Amino acid sequence: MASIKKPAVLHPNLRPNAIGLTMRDYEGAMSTLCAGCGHDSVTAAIVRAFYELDTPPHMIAKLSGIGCSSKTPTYFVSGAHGFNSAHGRMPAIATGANAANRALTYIGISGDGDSLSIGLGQLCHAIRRNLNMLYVIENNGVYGLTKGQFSASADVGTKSKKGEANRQSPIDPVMLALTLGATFVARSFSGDKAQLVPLLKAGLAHRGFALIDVISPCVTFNDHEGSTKSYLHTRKHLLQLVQADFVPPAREITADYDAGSTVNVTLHDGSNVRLSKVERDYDPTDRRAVFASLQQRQGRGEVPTGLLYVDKGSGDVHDMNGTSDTPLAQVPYEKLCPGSAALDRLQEAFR
Amino acid sequence: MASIKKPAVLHPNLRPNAIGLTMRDYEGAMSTLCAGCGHDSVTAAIVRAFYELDTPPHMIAKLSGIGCSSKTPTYFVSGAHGFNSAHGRMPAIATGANAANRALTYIGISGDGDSLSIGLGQLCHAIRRNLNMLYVIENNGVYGLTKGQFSASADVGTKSKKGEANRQSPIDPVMLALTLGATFVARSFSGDKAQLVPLLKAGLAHRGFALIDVISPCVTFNDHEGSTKSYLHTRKHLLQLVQADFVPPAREITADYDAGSTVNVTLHDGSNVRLSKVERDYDPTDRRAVFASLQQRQGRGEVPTGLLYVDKGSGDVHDMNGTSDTPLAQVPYEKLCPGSAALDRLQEAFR
Amino acid sequence: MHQNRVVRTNDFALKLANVNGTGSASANGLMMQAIFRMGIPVSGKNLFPSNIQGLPTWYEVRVNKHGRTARALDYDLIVAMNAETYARDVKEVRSGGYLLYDSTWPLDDELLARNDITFLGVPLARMVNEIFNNSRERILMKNIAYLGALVALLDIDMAIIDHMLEEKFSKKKALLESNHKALRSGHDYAIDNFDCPLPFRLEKMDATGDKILIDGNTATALGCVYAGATVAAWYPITPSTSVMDAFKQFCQDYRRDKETGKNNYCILQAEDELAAIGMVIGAAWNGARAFTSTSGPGISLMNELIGLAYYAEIPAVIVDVQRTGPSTGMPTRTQQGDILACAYASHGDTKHILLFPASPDECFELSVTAFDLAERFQTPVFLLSDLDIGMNDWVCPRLKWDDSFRPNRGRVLSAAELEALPKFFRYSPEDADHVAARSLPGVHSKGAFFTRGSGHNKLGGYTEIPDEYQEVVDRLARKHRAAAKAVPAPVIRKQAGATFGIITVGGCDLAVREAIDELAERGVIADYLRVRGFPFGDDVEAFLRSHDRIYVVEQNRDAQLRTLLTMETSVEGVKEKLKSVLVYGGFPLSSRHVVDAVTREARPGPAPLAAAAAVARKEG
Amino acid sequence: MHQNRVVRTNDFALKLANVNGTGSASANGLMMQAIFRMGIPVSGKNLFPSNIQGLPTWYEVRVNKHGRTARALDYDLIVAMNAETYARDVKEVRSGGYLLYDSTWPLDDELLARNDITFLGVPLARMVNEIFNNSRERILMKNIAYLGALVALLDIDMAIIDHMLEEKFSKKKALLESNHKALRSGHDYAIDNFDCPLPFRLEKMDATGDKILIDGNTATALGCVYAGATVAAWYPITPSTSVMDAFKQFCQDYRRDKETGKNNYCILQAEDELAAIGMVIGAAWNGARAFTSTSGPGISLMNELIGLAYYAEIPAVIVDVQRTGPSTGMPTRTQQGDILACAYASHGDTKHILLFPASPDECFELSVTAFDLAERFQTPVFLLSDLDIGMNDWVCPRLKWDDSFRPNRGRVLSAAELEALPKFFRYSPEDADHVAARSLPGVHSKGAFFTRGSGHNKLGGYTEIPDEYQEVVDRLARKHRAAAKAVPAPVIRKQAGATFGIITVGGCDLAVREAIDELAERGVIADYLRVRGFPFGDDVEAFLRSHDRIYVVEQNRDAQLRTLLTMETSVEGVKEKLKSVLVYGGFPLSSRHVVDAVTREARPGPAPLAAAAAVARKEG
Ligand SMILES: Cc1ncc(C[n+]2csc(CCOP(=O)(O)OP(=O)(O)O)c2C)c(N)n1
Ligand SMILES: Cc1ncc(C[n+]2csc(CCOP(=O)(O)OP(=O)(O)O)c2C)c(N)n1
Ligand code: SF4
Ligand code: SF4
Ligand SMILES: [Mg+2]
Ligand SMILES: [Mg+2]
Repeated sequence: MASIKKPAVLHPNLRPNAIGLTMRDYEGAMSTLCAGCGHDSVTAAIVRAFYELDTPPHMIAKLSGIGCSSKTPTYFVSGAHGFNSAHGRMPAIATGANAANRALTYIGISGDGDSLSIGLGQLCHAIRRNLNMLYVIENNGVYGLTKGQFSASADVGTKSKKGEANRQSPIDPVMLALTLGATFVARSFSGDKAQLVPLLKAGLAHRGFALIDVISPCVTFNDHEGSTKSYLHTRKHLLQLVQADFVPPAREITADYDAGSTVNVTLHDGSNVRLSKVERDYDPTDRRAVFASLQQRQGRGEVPTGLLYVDKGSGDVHDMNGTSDTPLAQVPYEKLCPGSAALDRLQEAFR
Repeated sequence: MASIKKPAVLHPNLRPNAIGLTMRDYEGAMSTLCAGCGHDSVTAAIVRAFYELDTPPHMIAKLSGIGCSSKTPTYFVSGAHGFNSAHGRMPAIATGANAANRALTYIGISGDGDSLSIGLGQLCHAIRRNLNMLYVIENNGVYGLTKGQFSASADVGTKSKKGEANRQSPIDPVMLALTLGATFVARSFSGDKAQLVPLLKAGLAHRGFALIDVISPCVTFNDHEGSTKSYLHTRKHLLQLVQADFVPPAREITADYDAGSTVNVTLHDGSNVRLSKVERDYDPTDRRAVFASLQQRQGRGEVPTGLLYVDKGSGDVHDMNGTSDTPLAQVPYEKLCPGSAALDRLQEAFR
Repeated sequence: MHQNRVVRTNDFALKLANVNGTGSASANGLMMQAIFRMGIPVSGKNLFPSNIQGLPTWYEVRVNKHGRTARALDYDLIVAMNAETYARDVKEVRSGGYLLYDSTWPLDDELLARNDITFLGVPLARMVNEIFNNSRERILMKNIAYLGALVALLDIDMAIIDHMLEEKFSKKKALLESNHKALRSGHDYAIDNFDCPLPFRLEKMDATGDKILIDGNTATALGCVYAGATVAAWYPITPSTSVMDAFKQFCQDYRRDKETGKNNYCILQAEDELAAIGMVIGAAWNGARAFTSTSGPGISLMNELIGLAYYAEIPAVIVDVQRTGPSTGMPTRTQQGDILACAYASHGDTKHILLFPASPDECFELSVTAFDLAERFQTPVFLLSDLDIGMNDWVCPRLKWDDSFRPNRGRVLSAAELEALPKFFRYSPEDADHVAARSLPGVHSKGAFFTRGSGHNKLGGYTEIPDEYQEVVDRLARKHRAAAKAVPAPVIRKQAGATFGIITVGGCDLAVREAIDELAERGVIADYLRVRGFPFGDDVEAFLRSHDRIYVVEQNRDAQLRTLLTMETSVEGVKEKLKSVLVYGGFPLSSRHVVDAVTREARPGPAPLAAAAAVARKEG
Repeated sequence: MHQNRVVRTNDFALKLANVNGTGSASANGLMMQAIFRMGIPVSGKNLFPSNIQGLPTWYEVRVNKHGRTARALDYDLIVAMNAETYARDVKEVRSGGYLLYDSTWPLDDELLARNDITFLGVPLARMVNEIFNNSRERILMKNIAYLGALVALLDIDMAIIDHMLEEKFSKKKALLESNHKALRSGHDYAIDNFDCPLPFRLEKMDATGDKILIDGNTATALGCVYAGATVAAWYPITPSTSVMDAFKQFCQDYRRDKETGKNNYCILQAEDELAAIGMVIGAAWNGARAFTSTSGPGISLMNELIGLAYYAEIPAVIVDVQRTGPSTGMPTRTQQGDILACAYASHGDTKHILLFPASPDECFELSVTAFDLAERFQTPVFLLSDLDIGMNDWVCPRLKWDDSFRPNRGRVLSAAELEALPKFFRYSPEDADHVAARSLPGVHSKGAFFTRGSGHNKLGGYTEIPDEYQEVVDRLARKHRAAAKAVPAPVIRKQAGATFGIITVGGCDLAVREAIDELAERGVIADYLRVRGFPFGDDVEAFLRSHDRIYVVEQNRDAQLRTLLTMETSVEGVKEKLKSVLVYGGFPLSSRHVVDAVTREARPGPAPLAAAAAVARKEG
């Protein structure tokens, strides 16, 4: 009887990681997305990233809004707490969650509709707060779940399935994030797992807001000829500007490399991101330079990918707030209640 | 008995303009803002701009959100229709109004709270649509009407009246607009009427979304020492990058000028904006160059003002939509209703 | 229980269990349309998942010569094309019924273990694999193949199907070819292997000649076009999206100026629902007829600005195609759960006008009414449709249009009228409806007015003075009450000897009317009233007064219509009179739910039907 | 009507008419505090505009030895410092009363044209201009000067004022100096020119020794601190802003870790209310006690996510300091207009828990309760305060705290409990409250759960199956009903021989109790009930049952509490029993409104008071 089965996320090997878990332990429920949906590849990359980072599943909080992309947290790390919230509201919910427990690793999955239309304001303000989380936009240029309307990331001139051309200028999450002072900005492609996995790991290790804009084609509504978010078009125009290698804290950086073409960034947790640049003059730590270079390339219709900008300097919400190291949700009540004596003293001021 | 009276907006002369109206005809109700509030100066500049543009008051639609700044439409052009709407929602309401009647001149007045916090998403999307309106942000770095909380435009390190320093990175409406593809981006200062008036006129004449970020100090909650939005601080760091002169359609551009330091932009209605640049190499029509230059200067703590970027090329909402020239609100019903015959024909398809 | 020895024509129900994204929808729709063209009353209900591809989806078809086409709850035939739900589907075949399945691979016996039904195995996969090579085509054509079998089993008019295929694929000969092949193979297999047709079958009649097949969202869009709406603002959301899809299509067909080629409409895809309603308010403020379409979550997001439109008295038409709440709920399931959320939308004291269509033809009619009421009363008006009405094809009477119709734009002052006025005041003087005249921007500077959602007096000026504030909000309350005379009258069906009443709303109509007939057949006589508008008018009050026991049938958990009827009418003891029948599982209402609930209570009367009771437990 | 020949001590009302932004607030507050310190029951109501500087503002002080300090409607003395409102203010002095004005410039006669009141001219401007040079100082000190005059006219204890000034300006000697000068000059002028004190005057008593002077928002903030709230998210809005200002202050004082200097709290100024409630939900989902404070417009914007918290069963505390709606309405005026908007917030079938404090001390008490209920029932809880309670200083009993209090965190599974479970299911098994245990992120992977606002079954899995969906929403309905036993009991005051009942809520308390006393003095005996929580418990039902006629006194136009009482109780004929007394002009309730409304109807009983009737027309 007809029924399109999709393979559960692949697990090439069952070798346990440092905490004794296999890749399978990082998988989730079977995907209910369309066969060939870019989002499923992102899911697979996320599974591998967590597996390789040896993250204890229950220390992961995975959040999303609403959309096909926002469904994907169901498909990875079933051992983690998840929150499939409301359309465009994930950034605020993640902010509150993070405020309550700074000890967890936060990953948010969103779509271009969820993040750039209804959720744009919240995304921008989460960036401003430098909320400590990895924020992945599975960007397909359309509203998949509502069947193919243009999203705000649709390029001028890109064609809908019906052949209509979009005329409004797109919102580019990468440029937007750079303008708003984001501290970790990357772009990738669901079809390029080799690039995506280390980016995800770096983004998870980064303290602060890490944004990864992943071009993730919608095979059902936006993979046709004339779409600038199709597999074909993306492959053709994609250009890896900076190749990121993630080196976990323990491991030390061996092998000498060409200083001019490589930058090493040490993150708060001691891990290192080694950035090999395609162009010598591209400096992923100089916001202004990055801006100029990206504008130029995108002006030429290129799709620059990689870890485009990183700044490990600035503090996150908790640094700004001076929050105690113990997660607020775990501070014992005794420490929170000033008690009756204090209340009596205080009330002298109310006379 | 005590009662702080504020002078009605000044009207130096009562000379009638081309349509026989005096400056007084462009005034509004008496301001109820604090004496010395920057917003009142912006109001005065708006009165003069409309007066000099000879705009028939009833052809003006003035809209706003909620805030002290959003109260100001009451204080100019009482002969115009006004809409003091809801907090952060003016862009959407202006979009609908404009869709219904493209023949009016639209001016929206907002504040940094109204536009950059609750209204950020709507502002960004109005820019994307290149909605044909002049959008003025009376930017004082605080929520005035709610008594002085930091707004999203507060600079890092700026101090509240209580002496607290802001730690979140600001949202700069100018940079944001440039990133989103805005077609007219300017910054000015409520204290610089000479600069503000021509900017307002150019913005009103521009077809598309014209954003003017006006630093407009809040004397009651953000004009103290340590505030980067105070009169003092703004005067000290303000730097006029491009001086704009507005030349109405009729009048012809006489007087030769140094081509290198001056650019002339002819707007859709045939009026001209003549931009005299402080720096020869600054090109207000080259988005990328503008970006680079502004980032550099603002990095140095300067506050560049003037008509920073203009692009008269791209079409507005109606161009994209191919809307009829007759305002939709005025298209006779006969033209809108397909009638019974068409309905009968159509229903053959429903069998 | 039906006798299935005897032949039953034009009176049966079937259910097709498929996997979504496999093209079954078009095959199933084709069948339903064919039956419609055979002149037989029919309904088709698409029970689809909130997903694009790969999850279970069902299509229910009910054929009934008397036009009783509300959802049926037991099925004479089930076409089981989905392995995942097969076990569940088999159970739903009524005893004595049939199950059609793909016999390409042998089924394990326990899946065939029902000896009270007949299994019809058709090797669909094998058949299409023999005919077609392309795998996508094989998937699609399998649906046409079972359709072929059904043509034979149910006596569907093959000529009609052929004709429809030709219409559909006139430009795609190859596809037409494939469809024919698949159709025949299924048909021939059935003829050769089963004794066709089955005891329940179709037979041409002419009950649909004056009817059309249309979904509510399309009809709503058409109504908006005919009402003269020029500005539409929306944000996509199931199940309302097709309202705008259709509106756009119709505008492209009817609203492009012949001479100039320019568009006499503007559709704005907003960034969210807060923006969508804002755009509608802005456009209406400026004199255009404007509307938005959304569903529950959108209504929640529009709350603040709905209050602005209410208080500043700006017309706005809001189409709410209801789905199952709360929160995201079940986006592809139906419900009537937004009644209170709409009636009292926004903080503070607010009350709105609601319209309740029961069918696509009423969607057309009432969407036109919505604009007239919104402009006449200068206030938001909600058109409360739902997923069942909005997204399913219904057989309805042809839509009629009176070319002499002219929209009621309400009290709007012209330039001349403004010129003539000594001075214009926005909120006075009021007319019999307690409405004051408004002026539009750009018309005359004497009409200049500063609209605000903050405190204002009857002259339109800003105020913080209690009695000035009250004078205005008190008028708003009177204005809302005045609308009771203007909203569409309820549909009332009285019966001699009725001992009680049943009140319902919207899409419950067919099922409730069927229930009333069934009850009558059992000697339980009820009067019927279906509300079509809020605030409630005199005839609703009269009906409440003239019955001591009234069942309120609605599709939500909290008896929202009952609350409205209780609080917003002045009938002595109304609360005690009203008993609720609530069905809110997400599938359309069936007469069984009502019959059972009533018979369970209504004395004197027969005992509840076991089946119905079971059903009620399961779904009611 | 008062006899003003005889001396009246500790029983009068005065009103000060000022211009906002001139520093009058602190002078007026000082006076109120002084009276409080004299041991005399007093209330001060600040009636300020939605503006920062230059518009009319009033401050009303009522002194009453019996503690009847609800708003008074006629004034023994008015201090008219605002030219703009002078004409209006003069009218409000009760016949036989006094008016104090600035006689620096002669007033035109028609402004003095009332021969039934006494005009007290004090050349305030001239006096301060003689003493001070700086213009700002002149403006400020004028307020202190009239305060000086009042000290003499009303017999305010000068020593107390002196003491307060010293407290206030201990660090600003110069300012202290100026204040003393201004105070004396006003005082001495009054002594020299009028026969002080006036017939109505103050006299020390000891009715406030065990009391404090506090506003509701400060008390609410304090309650949140004591409840153990660690995360607060908000967006500024009048009149709720001071809740967060106070919470921040208290946290800085009590929540900074002694050793580490780190903060045991996190206050997030959100970008808007949609984000604020989202942050609260996220924090609560993660196990923190979290809350937001807002007002009407914010509630509207929170609608969608409130439904998410309701359906996904996440605790959330929402403080709604109500202001006058609809829309922006009158931001600095009070009302009780969000009762229904909160009770049924969000689309679909939803119902929430509401708490109604009547005074600052109850704000403290009930804000603690709010967190316990939110966590016990895993759902949003609204604390419905209002501008009058929240922003005015009230005399209330000292706040008490029981150090043995431990928060009720509801059913939350520990790592050990999770470890012991065979398998964790989020929505079953349910306890007597119909609540299931939740697990928190980061505790144990066995507790891992995927929270969603979409359809789910009792195990927590995604579902679109009707009966699975219903099983969960039906439990939610039962859960809400179960909360009736848990919300704070109503306050009931019965009287022998009562012929009817009065039910009220929140800030109406004082005025209604005063009205009941006044009515009793007229032989009209009523029982009293004040609801403190929704859903309603047995004692509310019992009260409804045991009275045939009940007045529901509330501050909104649409009788929102009456609607809740009607629909959410099971009392026979409840709707017909309930009659409304509605006062919603934006100023706090006065006993007159109630006495008049009741006497107008209540038979037997005396005729309505003319004055009251007038008042009711003007404000009621
Ligand atoms: C408030 C609200 N409005 C609208 C919707 C309908 N809706 C669901 S998903 C979606 C857009 C999804 O687009 P995107 O975020 O790009 O995700 P994708 O499906 O493309 O991966 C919309 C509009 C909703 N769920 N909630
Ligand atoms: C939905 C909503 N939330 C909050 C408020 C309260 N509010 C009124 S004005 C304002 C901020 C105004 O700041 P800004 O836009 O910068 O204007 P300014 O007063 O500084 O000129 C806020 C938060 C509101 N009116 N509506
Ligand atoms: S519709 Fe598009 S985005 Fe959604 S699952 Fe299918 S392919 Fe993916
Ligand atoms: S508070 Fe600030 S912004 Fe508002 S009116 Fe006064 S000075 Fe202007
Ligand atoms: Mg998308
Ligand atoms: Mg501001």
